[in-house]
Amino acid sequence: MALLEVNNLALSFAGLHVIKELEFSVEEGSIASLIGPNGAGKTSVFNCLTGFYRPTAGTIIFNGKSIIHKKPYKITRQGMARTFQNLRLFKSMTVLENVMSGMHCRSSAGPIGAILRTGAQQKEEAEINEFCERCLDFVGLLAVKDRIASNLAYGDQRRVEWARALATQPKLLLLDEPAAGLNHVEKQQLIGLIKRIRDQLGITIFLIEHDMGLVMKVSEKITVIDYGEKIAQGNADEIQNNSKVIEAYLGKEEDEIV
Amino acid sequence: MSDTLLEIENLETHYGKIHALRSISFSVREGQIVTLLGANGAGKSTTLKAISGLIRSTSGSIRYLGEDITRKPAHEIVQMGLIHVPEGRKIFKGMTITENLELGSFTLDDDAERKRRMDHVFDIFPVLHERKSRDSAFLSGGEQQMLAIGRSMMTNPKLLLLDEPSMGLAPFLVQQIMKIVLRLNKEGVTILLVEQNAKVALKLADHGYVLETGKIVIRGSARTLQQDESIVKAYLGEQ
Amino acid sequence: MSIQDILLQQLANGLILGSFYALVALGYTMVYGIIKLLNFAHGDLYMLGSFVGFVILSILSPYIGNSWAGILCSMVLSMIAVGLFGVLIQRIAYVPMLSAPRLSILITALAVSMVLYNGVMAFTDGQYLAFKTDLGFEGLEFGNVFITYTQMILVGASIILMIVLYLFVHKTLYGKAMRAIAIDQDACRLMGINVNKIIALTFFIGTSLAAAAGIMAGTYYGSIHFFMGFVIGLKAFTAAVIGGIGSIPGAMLGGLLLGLLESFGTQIPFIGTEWKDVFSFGILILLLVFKPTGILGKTEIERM
Amino acid sequence: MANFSTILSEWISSQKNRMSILLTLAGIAMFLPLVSSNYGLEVMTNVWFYVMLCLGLNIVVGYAGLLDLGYAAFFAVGAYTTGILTSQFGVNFWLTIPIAVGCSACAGFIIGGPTLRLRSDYLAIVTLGFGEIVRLIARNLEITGGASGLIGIERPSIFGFQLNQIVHFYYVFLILAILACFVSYRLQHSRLGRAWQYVREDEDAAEAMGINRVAVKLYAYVIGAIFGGVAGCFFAVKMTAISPETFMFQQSVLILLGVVLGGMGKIPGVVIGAFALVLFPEVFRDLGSMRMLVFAIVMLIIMLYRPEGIWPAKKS
Amino acid sequence: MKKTLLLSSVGSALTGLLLLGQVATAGDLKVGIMVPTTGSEATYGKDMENAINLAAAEINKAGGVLGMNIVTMTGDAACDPQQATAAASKLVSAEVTAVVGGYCSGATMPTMKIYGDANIPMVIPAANSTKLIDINQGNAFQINSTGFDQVKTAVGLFKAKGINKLAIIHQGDGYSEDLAKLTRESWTGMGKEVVAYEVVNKGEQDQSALVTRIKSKAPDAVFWTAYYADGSMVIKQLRQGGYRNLIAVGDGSNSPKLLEIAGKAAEGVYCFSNPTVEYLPAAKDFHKNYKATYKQDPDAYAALSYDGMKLMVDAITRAGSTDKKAIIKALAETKDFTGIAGPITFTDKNTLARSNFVILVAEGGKWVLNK
Repeated sequence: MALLEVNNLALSFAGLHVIKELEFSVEEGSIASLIGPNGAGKTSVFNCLTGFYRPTAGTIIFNGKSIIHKKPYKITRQGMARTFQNLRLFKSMTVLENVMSGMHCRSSAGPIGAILRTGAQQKEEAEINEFCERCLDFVGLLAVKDRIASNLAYGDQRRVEWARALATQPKLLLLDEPAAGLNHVEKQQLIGLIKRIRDQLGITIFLIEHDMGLVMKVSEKITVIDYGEKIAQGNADEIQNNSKVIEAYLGKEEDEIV
Repeated sequence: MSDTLLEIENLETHYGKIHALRSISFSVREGQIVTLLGANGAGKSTTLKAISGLIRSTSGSIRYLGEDITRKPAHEIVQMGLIHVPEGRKIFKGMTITENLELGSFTLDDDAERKRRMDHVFDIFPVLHERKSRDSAFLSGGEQQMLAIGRSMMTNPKLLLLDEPSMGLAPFLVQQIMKIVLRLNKEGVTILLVEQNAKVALKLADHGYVLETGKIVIRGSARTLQQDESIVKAYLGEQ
Repeated sequence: MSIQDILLQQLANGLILGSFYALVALGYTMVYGIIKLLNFAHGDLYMLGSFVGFVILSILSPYIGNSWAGILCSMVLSMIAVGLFGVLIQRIAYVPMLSAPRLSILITALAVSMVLYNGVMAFTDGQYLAFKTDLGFEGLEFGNVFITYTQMILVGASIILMIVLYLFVHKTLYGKAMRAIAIDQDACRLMGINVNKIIALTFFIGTSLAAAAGIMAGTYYGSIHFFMGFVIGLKAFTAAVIGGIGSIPGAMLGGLLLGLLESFGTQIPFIGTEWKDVFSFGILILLLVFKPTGILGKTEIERM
Repeated sequence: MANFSTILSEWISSQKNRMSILLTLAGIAMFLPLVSSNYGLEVMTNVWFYVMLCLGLNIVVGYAGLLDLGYAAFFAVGAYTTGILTSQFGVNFWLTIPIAVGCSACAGFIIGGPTLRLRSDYLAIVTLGFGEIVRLIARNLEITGGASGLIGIERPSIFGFQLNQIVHFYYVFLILAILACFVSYRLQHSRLGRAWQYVREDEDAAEAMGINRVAVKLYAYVIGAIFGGVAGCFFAVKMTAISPETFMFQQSVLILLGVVLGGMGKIPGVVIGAFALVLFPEVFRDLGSMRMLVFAIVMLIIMLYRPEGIWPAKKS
Repeated sequence: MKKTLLLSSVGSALTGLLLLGQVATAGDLKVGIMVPTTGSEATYGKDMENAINLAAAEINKAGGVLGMNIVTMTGDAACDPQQATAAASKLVSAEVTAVVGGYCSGATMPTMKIYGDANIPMVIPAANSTKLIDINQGNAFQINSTGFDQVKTAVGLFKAKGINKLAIIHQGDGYSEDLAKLTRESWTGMGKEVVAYEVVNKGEQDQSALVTRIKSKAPDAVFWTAYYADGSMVIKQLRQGGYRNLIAVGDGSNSPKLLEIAGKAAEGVYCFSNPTVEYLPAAKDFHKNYKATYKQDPDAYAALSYDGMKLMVDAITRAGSTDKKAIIKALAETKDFTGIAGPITFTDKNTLARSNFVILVAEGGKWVLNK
């Protein structure tokens, strides 16, 4: 069954068509990727899915419900979490506090509870703490939970973002260029982590990535877009040998130029 | 043979915690087209920004026309004829095409010369001439790229750094832009080209360098690189 | 006076007042446009302008008199002096703050404002000084609408200054560079533009416009005082925001609109002048709620 | 200066040191009336009063990162609610507090609601306008006593003991200030407090984490307004007379100054800011008409040397 | 080292602040001055402070009071209730024997409780909102005629001039609104018409819209109840805008500055005022000395402030001691004290028994007594 189904999606800014009639789906329990050359509109697709952009047309069905034109926080509450291309951590807060942001939508204490420290509030805080520590443990950062996030190494900061997304208890995790800025070792760990999230936590994963090596290794299904349009879909082998894809990435032979 | 115009040695830069460039060294000789290739995030744009003075490099040196320009502010480097056409064009939206071009010749005091250069730009890009008093925000992607290149020509450049001029452009436009790059080169402008479109870039270039995670991993003449299987790998990953 | 006459006279009043607001609002908006700073000291530079003009005029008047020639001379001199002072403030107080949090630089601007008016207060012992000129009340009557020559000349002067500014910003290379910096500083560097120099120039122009308005106000209203910049500073800020802060035509439009709002605001049936400001602030808030970037402000990409 | 601040931040980062400082300070505050002149008490009462106002504004500005140039409006709503109800309707002072809380919360909601779409600079002018509107309404209405304001507001009694001397108000405002610190602290270290910080640091990321930024910001406005409102109630009975002049734009600026000067978002910082706000002009009182100039210059220097405020930032 | 230095200097400053004791020798008599010397009202406050200090200097030169030298201490009320209460407390803590001062009614009111509780004799030269009377604890004496007296004088003039339609403008502060309200009540009570009742925001320079509104109501007279600073601009613009009928201003506008700023426009303007220095023979010397000392003309409340200090010293002399109760008693018993601004005798509410109000008119750039 498809967890996410996108039909006929279109987006334009000031007459510029960023996404055109895009269609794809992500199966529950799978690891899927969206790739395409620079400026192809991949992050725009993510922004449409998560409610940050307002698509001009189309439908997005997530977990059986339409989420189009819903506010981002509501979409997250329905079980779709994301990471950002450029790290978007809460820089001056500790690692644990960062991760706690994910639990916000799964908890409910208000100001009165906070001031009086009611039993319910304390219990909830303990639960938040406990779950977030588990998330941090899962990505291997429990030891640094009290450090200020921006003081961590870059690769660790990436993993904080992951833990934060996991703390929202998602069904679907959208990863926007998870390997950007990582070194070789970190990339290898990343591949392991992606697989563990799917296998151990049962969370479906949909990612955008430029590092083709990584994409080819983890993805079960790859969708390729260029100029906001889908040009190919399939598994790693099919994509790597698709002439349209090669052309999009390496360019056409332009004999007339010289 | 021609002289070395630009020489970069052991260039290192950091963005906060990210080590963006690791010991980059290469040189560009007068009259050449040199291309930097590589996947996204490999450090191509960073290299250009370091050369044009938009970002400070941590260590290493950049020599241009025999002078060390590593610590020079960007606006002074421009006056030496080294012009950077940045990624995403960065034209002045909200201003007309003519105004954009005039700003290109900001350092010039001679009005007649400005007029002459602008005519030259309009000669190369007739489409800009047609819309010269229109707000540049309403130009198409290709026209914006033309404007960005045209604007840089107003400075009468010796060395042009072009950052992904074909990005987001339809194939026939890519072709048109590349023709212009060639024409500029023939007119005597040395070009350092960062491109996504590897095949096209290598067709134009004399030399090429492939970057991966901030390092130069492959270097050679365009001809040899064209045959090199590892280029495909750099873009599409290991099979 | 018939209703028609009243409305016409109020229209004239509003336009005259509005052109003043616009002149001061221009400086606000230029500085904001280029470095995103709400320069709360702008009104105090207006005040400073009138004081410097006053001093210069009292030195010059034995030679060239207290009339238009004297006023014009002292206006130009004080525009230069206060303009340079504005650049100095920018160098001392704002440049070191550019990387600080937005609110800190706002507070710095407020502190600069306090230093300026408290400084002038200490200097003048808090006195109201009479700005003596030889200008009369003569004027022209258009039907029942009466406008003095002084008003005409002052409005004329502010229109001329605005036209000069408009031409400068749109026709000269430096003016274009100013607009370009507001759009993209990095791209400007790549054009060989010395961004810091242009920012200083912007401060100079914005400040000297405020100084010009200050002297005009001094000569027209006849008195100057260390606190005179406060109200006009708030009004100019409001005008700049109504028009869309950062936009030069917006500031002019906003100034005129605020002037008209205020003059017609005194004329609303059934409520008195005491509600005038409630009325104009109310309109301002409504306007911003429905058009969050002001009339001519740029709208950002539609987001949810 | 830098050296001093590192020593200070190292020293206070130890839990033990911090507790002992707090206890010492509390002790000094408690026993101050034994040694201080009435003038000292008057000034210190003012300090506690500004501590409460600054902490209230800190919730909006420091925690949620929203600019507010009209905070005096909330303070005015509280003061006038108490003033009108006690002097014109004979309501018991203590009963007016919950009503004032309700009114100022409403005011917070009214200003918060429509302004949430605005960017910070536009927010500045809208909140400023709102503050002016509240002041002008107070000036123009009959019930608020017009421009002269309300006089003869009765001083309250508690269990038959009438609060009348400055010493009494010193303790009242001290308790209020401690309460404000306590509530601020609890809020800061709660789910809501964290949400404010998320929204302040990165609105988009916060929203992607499932945080309803509109609701979170509204909470900040409303709670901040309540702080101001309660402070206003007690201000009214302490002064026994209130007039619109107290709630001018400069008052809002002063409170904001206290918040930023001390260090936004940090409770000890804000408290220091409030101290500086009240004490500097008093220390310079003997300079006569130069005192505000000196005060302004001192502030400017502090901002230039410590743009993030006097209190050192959290380090790790 | 640096740290301890900083801490100790801050500490000593604070200790000084809290424990405060002004150094004064045994032979000194401390008198507090409470006026705004900073903020938007500093103009008026500085003027009052000058006049009071001038009086003190003259007294000291003549041998002081009861053999003691007068030492004045200024508390800046800043026209702000909070600042004013701090200033008042400081004066009380510094153990002043008496206080002369009070300009802004709004800021003066909360301080009256502080002085009242400390039982300090107070002479208020300027603040005269009718509301001050209600909260007076018996220690404070107003030597500026109250609004009631002024309204009587004003209405008298309007009636004599055959005015029917009156326009009243105030400035949105306690003093001028109070005067405006009382005038309106009195005028409409006589069956006449108030065609315009307007307010001008302090510091707003352009009044053309207001002028148009007032002109459209065609009043026979305009009464400006607030201060000269904004008043001079209102008058100037009324005349510029073509308003030709009578203009009158209240005592807050009695200043040569008004004539200086408004220039020709002020010709023929009436002013209700306490007798002032311009024509009182007794005030001639004061005017001369003031100008010699401070290089400027004395303003609206200078003469009254000067009288306030002189009256206080007179009361202390009559009391024969610095006992506060005795001074208050002596103040209450004041009978026809001859101040430069007119004789002073108090009612049982500590206000002036006999209004000293006179009507001045601007002629040839000077205020002269209206005949």
